[in-house]
Amino acid sequence: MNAEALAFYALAAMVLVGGFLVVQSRNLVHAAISLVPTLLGVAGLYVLLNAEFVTAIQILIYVGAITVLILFVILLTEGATGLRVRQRNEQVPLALLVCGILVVLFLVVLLRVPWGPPTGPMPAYNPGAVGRSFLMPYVLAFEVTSLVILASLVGAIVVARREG
Amino acid sequence: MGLGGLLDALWQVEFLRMVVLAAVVFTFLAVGGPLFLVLAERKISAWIQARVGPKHVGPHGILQTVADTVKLLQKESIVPHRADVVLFTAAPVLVAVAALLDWIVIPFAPGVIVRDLNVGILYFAAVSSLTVIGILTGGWASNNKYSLLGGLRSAAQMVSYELPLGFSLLVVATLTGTLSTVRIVEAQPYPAHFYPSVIVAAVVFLIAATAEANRIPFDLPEAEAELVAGYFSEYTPMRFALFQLGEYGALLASSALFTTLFLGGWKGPFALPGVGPVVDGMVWFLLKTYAVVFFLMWVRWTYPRSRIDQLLNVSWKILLPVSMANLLVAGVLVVLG
Amino acid sequence: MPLDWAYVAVFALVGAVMAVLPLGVVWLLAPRSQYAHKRIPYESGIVPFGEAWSQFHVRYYLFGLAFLLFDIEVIYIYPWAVVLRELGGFALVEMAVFLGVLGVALAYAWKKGALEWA
Amino acid sequence: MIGPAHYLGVSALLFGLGLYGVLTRRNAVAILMGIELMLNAANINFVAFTKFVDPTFVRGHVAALIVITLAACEAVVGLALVINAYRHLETVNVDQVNLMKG
Repeated sequence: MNAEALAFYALAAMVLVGGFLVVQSRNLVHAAISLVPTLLGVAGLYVLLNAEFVTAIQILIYVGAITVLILFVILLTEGATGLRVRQRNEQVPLALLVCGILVVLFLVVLLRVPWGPPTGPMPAYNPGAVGRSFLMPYVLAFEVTSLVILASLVGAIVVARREG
Repeated sequence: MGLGGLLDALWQVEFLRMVVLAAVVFTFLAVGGPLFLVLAERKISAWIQARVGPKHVGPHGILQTVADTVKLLQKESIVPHRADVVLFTAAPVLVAVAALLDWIVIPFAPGVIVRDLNVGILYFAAVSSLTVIGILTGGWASNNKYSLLGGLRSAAQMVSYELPLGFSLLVVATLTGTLSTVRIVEAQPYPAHFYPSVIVAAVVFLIAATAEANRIPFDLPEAEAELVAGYFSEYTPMRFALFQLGEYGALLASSALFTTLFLGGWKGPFALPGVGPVVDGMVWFLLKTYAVVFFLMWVRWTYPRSRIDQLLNVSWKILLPVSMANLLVAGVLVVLG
Repeated sequence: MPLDWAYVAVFALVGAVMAVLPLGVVWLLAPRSQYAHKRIPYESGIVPFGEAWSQFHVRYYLFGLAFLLFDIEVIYIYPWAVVLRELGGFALVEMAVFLGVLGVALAYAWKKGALEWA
Repeated sequence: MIGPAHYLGVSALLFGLGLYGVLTRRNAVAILMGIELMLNAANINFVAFTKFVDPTFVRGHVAALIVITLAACEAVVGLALVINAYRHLETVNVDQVNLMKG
C-alpha cells in the first residue's frame, strides 16, 4: 500500500463516517456539523483526482457557506429542541431495503465495467483549464447560471419574507 | 508489512518536514500572534489614551503576556451546565487551526513559503471561511443565550464582509493573471502599483479584514454592554486562549496577505547590507506586516463601535457594489494592456 | 500537486494536536471544584430560564442567503481572472453580462429591503 | 493502485446514505442535508470520470462546479420554504405539512 492508497482509505472513511452521522444524529446541530468532515473528506478525494480548483471551491462554498446557512436555519427553527420529537418516519425498513438494493446494484455494475485508459492527459494548470472551458465550450452554461442565481435570490426573498 | 514498509524513505523525509514546519509555523503564530500582539495592543492603547499600560512584569512590562499565559494554564476550566462538551472544545480548536492553515500560502521571502499552491489566494479565502463554523458552533455549544446570539451576530457580520474581501482578492488575481501568492508578489511593480482599481481594492480589503477580525469599529459580536462577551462568554482559560490565538492569528494573517497583495511582499526599498536575500526579504515582510497590524490597532483605539445595521449597510450597500464595479474596471485595464 | 494538500492535511492535524496540548496541561495543573452554581450559564446574575437555543429573527437568514448567492459567483470569476489575458475582449463581455445580472440581483435584494437589519 | 472503481464505490455508498436520510427523516432541514450528500456523491463521480475517462476540457470539473452552484441555489430556496413553513405552521416536519390535503 502506498501513500495514495493510505490517503484514499482515510478520506473514504472520513466521508462515510461523517455521512453516517449526518443521517443518523438525533440532534440536528450535530448532524449539520457532521457535514463538515464529510464535505472536507470529499474535498480530499478531489485532491487525489487532481481537481485542485474544485477542491478549493468545495471548501469555500460547501463547507464555508452552505453548511453555515444550514446551521443558521436549524438555530432559527428547532435547534436541539427537536430532541424530544421523533426524528424518523415509518419508512425506515422500506428505505433500508431500497437503499441497500440500490447500492448493491451500483457496486455490481461498476465492478463489471472494463475501465480503459483515459482519452488524454489532464491539463497541467487546473484553474486555467476550468476557465477556458467555461468561456469557450460552456459559455452558455456560464451565463445561464447567473440567471439561476438571480431567480433563486428573488424566489428565496419572496418566500422567506412573506408575512401573515 | 510494518508502517516503515508502507511508506518509502523519501515520503518519510517529506512527512517529517511537514510536521516540523507545522510545529514551527504554529509556534510563530502563538508567539508573533497573541503573545506579542496582546502586549502590543495594551501598550498602544495605553499610549493612545495617555496611560502607562502594563509595566510591572519584566522591564517595561514586556513579560506581561507570558505571565498571563502561565496564569491561564493554572486556572480552572469550567464547562457550563448542559453544554455540549465535545463541540465546546472543538470550536476553538477549529478556529485556531483555520488561522494556522492561512499561513501555508504566505511567502515570507523569496523561496521561503510552506507551499506555493496553484490556487493560493482562493485557498486563503476558503480556509478563512472555516472560522465562521467554529464561532457558530462555540456560541451554540455554550448553552448560553448571549453566546448563541453573539455567535449568530458574529457569523452574520463575518459572512457579510467575506464578499468584499473575496472581490478584492479577485481584482488582484485579474490584474496579475495568477492565483499563486508568490507570482503575485513577483508581478508587482515596487514600491507600489498605481492602478486606481488596486487602490480601491486595497481600501476595501483593509476595511473588510478589520471587520472579519471582529475589531472595533466592527466588534459588535462582543459588545459587552449588550451581549456580555459574545460567543466566547462562557469560555474559560485555555479554550478562551485558543479563540484569542485564532483571532490574533487571523488578524496577523490578513495583514500578511495585505502585505503580499498590495505592499510588495518581501520587496524592500533598499537591500539590507551584509545579509542574504532571504533574511532581507523576511525583515521587510515582517516590518510591513506589523505596520499594517499597528494601523489596524490604531483604528481600533481611535474610533467608537458602530451599530450592527450601520455595519451591514457599509458592507452590502457600499463595499459590495463598489468592488463589483472595480472588478470590471480591472478587467478593462487588463484587456487594454 | 497532491503534495501541496498533504501539507494542508498535516498542518491541520499538527495544529489540532498543538491546540489541544495546553488543554491537557490545564487538566493536569488546574484546580477542580465541584460546585454546581459555578456551571450555571452566565446571564448577568439572573438565573437562566427557558432554552438557550430558542428562535431568532429571520433577518439572519436573509443575510445568509444573500451571502451564499453572491459567494458562489467566485466559482466563475476566479477561472475567468486567470484566463482573461489570453481570451481578451470576448471574456470581458461575458463577465460584464454575468456581473450585470448579479447587479440586478443585488438591486432587487436592496429594493425589497432584504439588506436592512430591521 | 486506486482506480475509478474505488471512487465510484465511495460515491455509491455516500449516495445510499444520503437517500436513506431523505427517505426516513421527518425534519425538512435534515432531508436537505441528505440531498446535499447525494449531490456530493454525484460530484465525486464527475470528477473521477474526468481523471480516469475523459479529461478533455475538464468537462467533469465544469459539471461539478455547476452542481455546486445549483446545490447552493437549491439550499437557499429550500431553506426559505422551511422558514416560511415554520412561521405559518410551527413545524418543519414534512409529514405534518399537508395543507394541500384539504
